[in-house]
Order: sequence, then C-alpha cells, then structure tokens
Amino acid sequence: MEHLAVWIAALLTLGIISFLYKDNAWYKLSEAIFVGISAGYWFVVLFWDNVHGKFWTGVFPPEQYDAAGNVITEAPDYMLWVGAALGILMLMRLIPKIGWISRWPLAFIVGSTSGLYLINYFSSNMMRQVQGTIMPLFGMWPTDPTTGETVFQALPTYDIVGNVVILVGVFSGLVYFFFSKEHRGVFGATAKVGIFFLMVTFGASFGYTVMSRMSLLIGRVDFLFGTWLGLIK
Amino acid sequence: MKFDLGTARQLRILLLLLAMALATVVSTGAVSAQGEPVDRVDPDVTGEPMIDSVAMLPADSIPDEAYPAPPTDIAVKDTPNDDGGSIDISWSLSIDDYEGGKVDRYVIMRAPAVNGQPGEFVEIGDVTGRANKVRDGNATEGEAFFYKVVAVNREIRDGVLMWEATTESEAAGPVASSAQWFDWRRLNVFVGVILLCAFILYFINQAQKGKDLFIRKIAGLEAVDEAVGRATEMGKSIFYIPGTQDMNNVQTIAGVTILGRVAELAATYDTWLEVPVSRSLVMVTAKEIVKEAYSKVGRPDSFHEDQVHYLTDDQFGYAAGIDGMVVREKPATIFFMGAFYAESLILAETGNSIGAIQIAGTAMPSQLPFFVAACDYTLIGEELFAASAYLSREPKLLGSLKGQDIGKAVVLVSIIVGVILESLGIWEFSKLFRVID
Amino acid sequence: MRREIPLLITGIVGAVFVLQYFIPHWPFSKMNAWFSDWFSIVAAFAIWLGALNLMKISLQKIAGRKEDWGYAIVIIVSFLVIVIPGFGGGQGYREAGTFFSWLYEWVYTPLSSTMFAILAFFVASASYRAFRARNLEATLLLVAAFFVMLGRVPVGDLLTGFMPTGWQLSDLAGWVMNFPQAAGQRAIMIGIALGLVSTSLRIILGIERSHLGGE
Amino acid sequence: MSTRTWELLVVAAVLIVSTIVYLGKVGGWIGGVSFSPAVSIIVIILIFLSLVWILVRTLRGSLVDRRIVFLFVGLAVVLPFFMSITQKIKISPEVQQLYDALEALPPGSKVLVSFDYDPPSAPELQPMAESFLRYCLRSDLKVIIIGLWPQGPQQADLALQIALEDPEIQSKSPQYGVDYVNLGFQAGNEFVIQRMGANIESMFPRDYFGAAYRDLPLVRNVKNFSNIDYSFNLSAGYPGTQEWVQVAVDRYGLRLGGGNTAVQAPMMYPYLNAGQLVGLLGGMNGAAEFELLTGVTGKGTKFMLSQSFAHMIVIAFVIIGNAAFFASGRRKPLEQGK
Repeated sequence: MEHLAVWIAALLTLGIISFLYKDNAWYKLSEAIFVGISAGYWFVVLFWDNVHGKFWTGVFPPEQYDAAGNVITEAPDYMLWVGAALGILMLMRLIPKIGWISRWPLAFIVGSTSGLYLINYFSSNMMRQVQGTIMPLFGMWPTDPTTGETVFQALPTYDIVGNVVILVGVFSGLVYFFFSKEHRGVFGATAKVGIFFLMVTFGASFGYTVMSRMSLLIGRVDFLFGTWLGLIK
Repeated sequence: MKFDLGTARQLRILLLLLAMALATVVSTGAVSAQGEPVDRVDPDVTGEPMIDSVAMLPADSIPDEAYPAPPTDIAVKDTPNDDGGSIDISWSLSIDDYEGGKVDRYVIMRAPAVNGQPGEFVEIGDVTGRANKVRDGNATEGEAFFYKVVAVNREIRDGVLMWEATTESEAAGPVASSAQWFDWRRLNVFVGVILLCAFILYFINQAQKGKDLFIRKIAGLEAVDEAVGRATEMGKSIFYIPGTQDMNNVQTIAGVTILGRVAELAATYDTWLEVPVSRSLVMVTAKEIVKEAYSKVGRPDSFHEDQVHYLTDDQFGYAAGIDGMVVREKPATIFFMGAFYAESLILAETGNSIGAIQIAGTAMPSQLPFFVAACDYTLIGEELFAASAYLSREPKLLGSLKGQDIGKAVVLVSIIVGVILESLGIWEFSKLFRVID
Repeated sequence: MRREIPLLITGIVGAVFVLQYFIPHWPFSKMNAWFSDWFSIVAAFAIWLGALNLMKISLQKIAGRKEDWGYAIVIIVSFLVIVIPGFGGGQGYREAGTFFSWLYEWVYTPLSSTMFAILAFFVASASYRAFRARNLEATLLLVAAFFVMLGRVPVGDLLTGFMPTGWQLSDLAGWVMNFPQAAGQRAIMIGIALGLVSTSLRIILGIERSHLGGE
Repeated sequence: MSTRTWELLVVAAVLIVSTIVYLGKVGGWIGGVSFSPAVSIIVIILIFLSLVWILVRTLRGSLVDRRIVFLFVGLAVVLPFFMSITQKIKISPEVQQLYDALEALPPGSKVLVSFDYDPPSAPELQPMAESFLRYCLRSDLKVIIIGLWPQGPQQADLALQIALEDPEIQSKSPQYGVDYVNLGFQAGNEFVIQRMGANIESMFPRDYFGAAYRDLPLVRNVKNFSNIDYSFNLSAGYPGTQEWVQVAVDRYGLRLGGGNTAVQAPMMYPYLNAGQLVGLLGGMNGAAEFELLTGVTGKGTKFMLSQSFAHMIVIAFVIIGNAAFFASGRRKPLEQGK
C-alpha cells in the first residue's frame, strides 16, 4: 500500500507538471481528479466540522461524565437553530419558485461581514497605522530621572532617514488615492511620488513572491527526488 | 434619487440602535473611564525551580524569620469595560519581596460573601513574587466575594520542597463583578467611526441634492467599455472572475457589484459573459446579479443559468479549471475583480499568453505586482472599492467617494500635525489613535 | 417584501456588528459568537449548492457528449470516491489510517502542492516576458525586486562581500522592506481601510444593494 | 517520427527510468547522489553558458519558448540538491527580534501556536514550525497548539513528531497535556480568535484527540489570552497573521510573533513597524535564519542553496528580457516565440 501511495502521488505530481509542456491527457486526468477530490474534500469537511461539529453537537450535546462519574453534559445552545434555519433558507434556491428566500441568509452574511470589516479595518488598518506613522522624526525627548530635566536625544541617521522615508511614502501614497482631485501641479507631483512608493512596494512583493513560489517548488522536488526516488542524500 | 422605503426604515433603525447604545452609556455613567491595564494572571506556577518531591517539615520546625511580611493595601474592584465575571485584585508588595527576598509567590484566596462577611476562603491561583496584580476571570457576575493575598516563602533543596512559610493579608471586599454598556477604552474609535461615517453620509446627501462632484479618471475603468466592445467585435466571450474568496470578504462584494455593470454592458452588446466562481455563495449572488443586469437592459431571455457556474472551493482546483477553460475557449476579455491569492499569477499569465485584454482589480497587495505586470489595466487597492461607484455614476455612490477623500485628508493632516508635535516632544496627540489600551 | 427584508437584515446585522465592538454587555457580548456560528452553518449548507451545481454541469457534459466528457466522469467518480468514505467513516473519518486520510495525504496533498509549485515556473516566465523597465515606475519595481531577491538569499552577500557591513545586499534588502516598502504597504492599507469602511457603510445603509439582486 | 511518438517515448522513458531508480531505492543498490565540487562548478558553468545562449537568441529578436524558461527553473531547483556548497546565512533584525522575545520568556511560560496553513505551503512553514516547537520544548516553554485551517492540526502533529525526536527533548520526556497540547481545528476564522479572547474553552471544548479541555492540566487554568505569555502564528493566507493582529493583538493585547509565507510577509512589515508584531519569520529564508539562531540545521537551511539558484535564474531572465527589450528599441513588441 505504501508503494502504491507514493507512486500515485508521484504520478499525479508529474501529471500536473506536464501541463508546463502543454495541455495533455495526463494533465486533464490529474486536473479532473483534483477538481472532484477537492470539491468532495471540502464538502465532507464542512459537513463534519460545521453542520455536525457545530450545529448537531451544539443543540444535542452528547452526554459526558467527568472522572468522578458526574454528568457534565453541556446545556444545548438553542441559538444554533437560527443558523440551521438560515442554512435551510439558503437551500431554498433549489426550488425555483421560492428561490428568492435565499436572499435572507445572504443578506445576513453580507451584513455581518460589512459590520465586522468596518470596525476591524478602521481600528487596525487605519487608526493603528496612523499612530504608527506619527513618530518623532529626529529624536526623543526623554526625561532624565535624576534631574527631572527633559533632554533631546538624537536618533541615529539610519532611523532618521527611515522615518522621513516612511512619512513621505505614506503621505504621497495616500495623495495618489485621492479621487476627487485631478492629479495636476504640486498635487500631481506628490501623487507621482506616491506611485513610485507603490511600485517599490510591488517590487518587494514580487521578490518575496518569487521566493515563496520557489520554496514550494523545492518542496515538490524534495518529494520527487527524495521521498519517491530516494536520490537526495 | 430618493431614499426609498427600505432604506429610510433602515436608517431609522440604525439611529434607534445608536440612541439606545448612547442612552445606556449615559444611564450607566458610573463606569470608570480609566481602564488601567492589569498584568496577566498566571494561575500556574511559572519560573520557579522544579520540585521533584515534597518533604514538608512540620510547621513548628520552620524558622520564625522565614515568615514574610504580608502584602498590604489589597484593592479589589470590578474589571472595567468588560461583560462581567471578572474582578481585578491589586496590592502593595510585602516589604520582604525583593530580588533574593523572602517571597517566592503570592497565592490568591477567595471567599463568597455570606451576609456581608467572608465565608470559607479557597485558593484560586497564584503569581510569582514582584507581581502586584491579578485578574480573577471566574467571578460569577453579581455575586459578592472577598479576597486575600498570601505571601509564600519556600525552601527547596535539590528539587525537594522542605517547607512553606505563608503569611496572609487582610481580607478585602466585598466586591461583585458587573458588565458595562460601553467600552470607554474604545471611545476614540467610536468617535472616529462616527466622524468618517458622517463625512460620507454628508457627501452622499450633497450628491443627492444634485451637487456636482468631480471624480478623476481611473484608467482601468475607462477601459471597461473598450474591453467589452472588443470581445463583441471579435465574436468571442468575456470571462469574469470575482476572486476566490467567499461573500464574507468585502472585496468579493465589490467584485460582484462591478460584475453587475459589466453584465449590463455584455447584455447590451449581446456578448457571451461567463462567470466561473469558486464559492457557492458567490455563485448564488453572482447569478442574481447577472440575471438582474440582463433584465435591466431588456434582455432577460439572453440570460442562461449556466453563465454563472461553480467549479470548486479549492484555490488551485479552481485555478486549474479556469486555466483549462481559458486555453480552450480563448476569451477576448478577462476581468479579475475581487480578492485573490496565489492563483492570480496562473490566471493572469495564462490570460496574457492567449492575448486577452485583461482588467484586474484587487486589494491584495501581494498579488498586485502580477496583475500590474500581466494585465492591461489594474485597479490598486482602494480603486477597487471606488470602481462600482465610478462605473455606475450614481450620485449616492460618488458622494461616498468624496467622503472617503475627506477621511484621507483628515488622516494626512493628522499625520503631519502628529509628526510635528511628536518631534517637539509632545506625545498626547498620537495617543488619540491608539487602539490597545 | 422580497427586497426590503434582505435590506433590513443587512442593515440590522451590520449595525449590531459595529456596535458590539463598543458594548461589552450581554447580549452584545454573545452576538458575535452567535453570528459566527451561524455563518459557519450557512456556509456548510451552501456548499451543497456548489456541489450539486458541479455535478449538474458534469452530468450535462456527459449527457451531451460534449468535448472532454470523459473527464467529467472522472470528476464525478473522484468526488464520490472521497465523499463516500468521508460520510461513511463517521466522526473519525479523517483519523490516521482511514481511507479518507489516505486520499488526503496521497492524492489531495500532492495535487494541491504541485498546483502551488508550478507557480514557480509561471513566475519565471512572467519575469522573462512581462517585467520590462518600460518607464520609471516599472524600473523602480524591478530594482526593488532585484534588491529583495538577491538580498534575501545568502548569494547576495557573497556578491557584495567587499562592501562594509551595513551596506551589503541583505542590509539593503532589509532597508527596502522596512522603510519604503512598509510605507507603500501602509498607504495601500489605509486607502483600503477607507474604501472598506465606505463600502461597508453603503451596504449597511442599503445604498449599495446590487449584491442582493433584483425583485 | 511524429511529435506524438516522441512525446510518448519520453513519457515511457521517464516511467521506466523512475521505476528502475525506485526499485534501486527499495533494493538498496541505488543510494543518494552527490556531486563533487568540480562537477558542481562544471554544472554551474554550463547553466551560465546556456543562459548566455538564450541572451544572444533573445537579442536577435525572438523570445525563447516559455518551456525553455521552465526547464531552466527546474534545473536551478533540482541540481543544487546534489551539490555540497555551504552558504553563510545572515540574521535579519526581524528574525532576531522574534528570537529575543522568545528567549526572554521564563521556563513554564505558555506559548500559543496557531497553525493556519495547509500542505501546499508546508515547504516554507513546516521548517519554521519544527524549529519553533523544538526550541519551545527544549526551553521548557508550554506549547498550546490550535488551527484555524482544517489541515493545521495535522501539520502541527507532523512538526511535533520531528521535534520530539530531538535527543535533548527526549531526555526531558515532555508529556502530552502537561507540556504541550494540540487543541485541534475550529471553524469560524477571525470569529474564533475573537471568542478565544473571551474564553478559549468555549471555542475548543475538546482537544484534537477528543480529551476535554478541563481534563488537560496545561490549559485547565487558561481562560483567555490574558493567560498566554507569547503567541506565534504560522500563516499562509486568510485567516492568518492579519486577523490575529486585528483581533488578538489590537483588541486583547496578545504578544504575537509571525511566521509567514514569503508572499504574505511584505504585508506584515507595517504591523512590525507599528509594534503590533514582536518579530517576523518570512519564507524559507526566515526559517533558515531561525534555524541558525536556535542552533539546529533543518530543512530551511538545506533548501537555501536551491533557493539561491532559483533567485539567480529569475533575475537572469528578467535581465535577458529587458536587454532584448532595450536592444530592440524599447517599444517594439517582441515576436512571441513558438
């Protein structure tokens, strides 16, 4: 069984890789297996984790005993029925006549997502990032504990340059995203600087993505030449 | 445009909820505004020598000088800004508690209040020496408790616990935990959200009154017409990929909203639009949207149920599926609008290799470089969210863009002011933006 | 009714989700938990729609003897091959030693990993064909990419070993990542946050409603 | 012969050769292959020369077929596996910060590790997981594992097996439930994090193997994030580090270190810069640096040579593409090779 397993895995791996040469029957077979298996995998996992694990065991908690034999079964959570009801409304789509009901659970999901994102992004990606950008450019003003005097303490040049770069980058980048003003004159020039920063960001992202993809390929090569063929020491 | 019944009702309910929240905040005004951070409670022993066995000597053989002085000034109070069930305990360290002193750890004891007097004390947890506060997270809401803090000195020789000398503090209490109706630590976020929403709503209102709002050209969106037109000329199809995430991602919502506009164009030109999706919920929504678009331009019969179809939830299963379809059907135009992960590259490169016009939009920074490189036009981040407003030219939506810009202006001004103040040694301003207490 | 009720649901649920952030008191403290459970359950129900759709399309392909209909059979068979032991295996369906976990380990994992891995090839091909220093912006993108790609592997420092410490490629790559890159990311982030807040607000207020479809 | 015949022959050849090699592996008469330094250098020179050939071809006006690019990538990744060249790895500040924060923890501190990835991202994240767990168990830190991706706990189990093989850890004979625990997967994405902030047990009433939360000594008294001293998130997408920062760090003040796929890592720098993350391991490179810091050579270090070669190849292709672009008078599109 172990030999069969590793061969199946290797043949499927090669099947996907063969797409690099051209679209072919081996690839199509692997692809079809993949589409079917992955759809089935999620179908099963979501059923057990969500429908069974969350809903069923939540409303019909299995009996449990602690070490002393006392019943410690949890109280059923009736609120979960609402979720099941929404889920069933969702399936109404299968009946064309009352398919419109499925908009209710949809509205529920869209609404909760909007509310949650509004707050999460506002606090973490805006407030916190604004706070992160506000920093002393050139140095700190710590209070000397012995004399009680406030003294200026300059930052190293490296940090000053870094701080200025961050400030300019964030500022000009945001200017680029202004929609209600034409990019002209000083405003346009600032937006241009903003684009430069965005491009550096994309370049760095690109570099990191290359790194990531290559790592994953290395992982497959390790499988083919190591686990399967045993050629890697 | 006027608010129809549905929206007006919703607004009213929103206002009602807000008013309710504010009213409860005011009525429970007793809530303390300063939620001082409390150190983590560690009910388990940490950072101390391992005890392999216990050889406890009788209490009278413990030298008298081994007993530490008790901790003093035990203060107990309901944990502020929480939903109840939690009490903060703090104290002044025992005078024998210093590095190398006589206190190894503090044991926290709790007793329920019986007729205003402490009942039987039981141990509920402990902290290492030098700690002066803990949080009891198991105090049933509404029940009153008394607390004691016990200083513990221990002798451990070669992993054998020889003796334990303990001194109890006085009992403090009674105190009961309660839940609060407003988290004062989040007041700044509250004000910020209200302000931003106010800007947006103000400009939506202005736009509805007919005020002309200028919106600059966004290249990627100007090209949508051209891209659909080209597909029509070539007699080929259009693919629309609304990302690979579910409806619980706002980018997907933005993506399917733009799909509505594209579908209207496709229906007008009578060009085949195909929408393969990777989430069942997205399929449901996208079907609705495309159907709606077709009937809006008066071609409900041209709509086919199978125009929008599900492939698989799996990211690469989906990418592989699309790949095959693109190579075989060779669409003239491909749209990528929504949240993408690694599959963006496969999709965009394959589309590029068959020479399709590609317009992409995503707020996933890691995927933007590939779209920028392999697509003809790319909407970057915020531009994706602006797209549906821009394409529809609906005043309400354009107004919200203007409101966003005001938000951006506030951010820019705050950053500049903040940096200047901070460079001069004035810290208070940046604290307005803190999110952790 | 078909339109108003969904709009109302969206509005109320959205508003509650915003408010619960500020209100620690019951029931707001619990709502979040309820909603998250509900979402998981709805998503699990919804996948039935997706799976049925996939089956329908595949069956149509087979019935119509459309191109590549043979692969449609493979899709259906492999779907059933994993679903039957998945449901038949009971709660312990994915424990080690089950057929489901075998399929996961030896079929699903290699397929999905390889799908990920062939991206490496596409990324290289895209670099060769698409990444051109067409203008100043594109040049900046490429230069930043160079620094990062070389600086994040040991070979970068090998090439710049003659430079003083602090100026070698790994240091420069670190600088690019920590400052200009972070600044750009932050600008994008703040912009996205604003766009999200505005889109969410429009959805909650029912101004943006196309996602709910027509009457 | 037709192309079709050739293709079939190649497929047959691949299958036959791999069968022979496989039989050799099973029978033990074919072992690992390793190039001598001289062979390694010759291979490198050959690759370089063929790149020059591609440059010349491209400069003459036609892009080479993308399959040739693919072939080079394949070689650049495969060949270094058989070379024995050691590289000097330098520690970047964000990795050092993560390590320092970890090192400062007293023994017995509770560390929450969230496994939010699946097998496709394992080549990058598994080495991090292994060395992180190994470090924790060696330093007597208590490890609490959860997963927000269904496959996460399985990956955690694999990493634990590797970590537990370490002789130093074996001598401590750590116990499940006392020194480390795997609480398994829970559906609900960032909602799970949010509810853990209030009550971890409500989200993970049972562990991965079915034992009740309250029966596990390690977590019995862990109510929520305030009882966690440090947390580490291995993330490959959504939900991942961004959600942990937004919910656990910003709302509950958890101390969080991130281990990210390289694709995700750039997005984490603003969080790092704003102090929302205590440190960051990005991609294979981050894994290798962390291995160096913790003093155990694992897969991260082993794979770095292939990584270096692959980066060089990509850079070479960017340069070749651009050289041709400039040589052909910039704007004129090149003919697509076939």
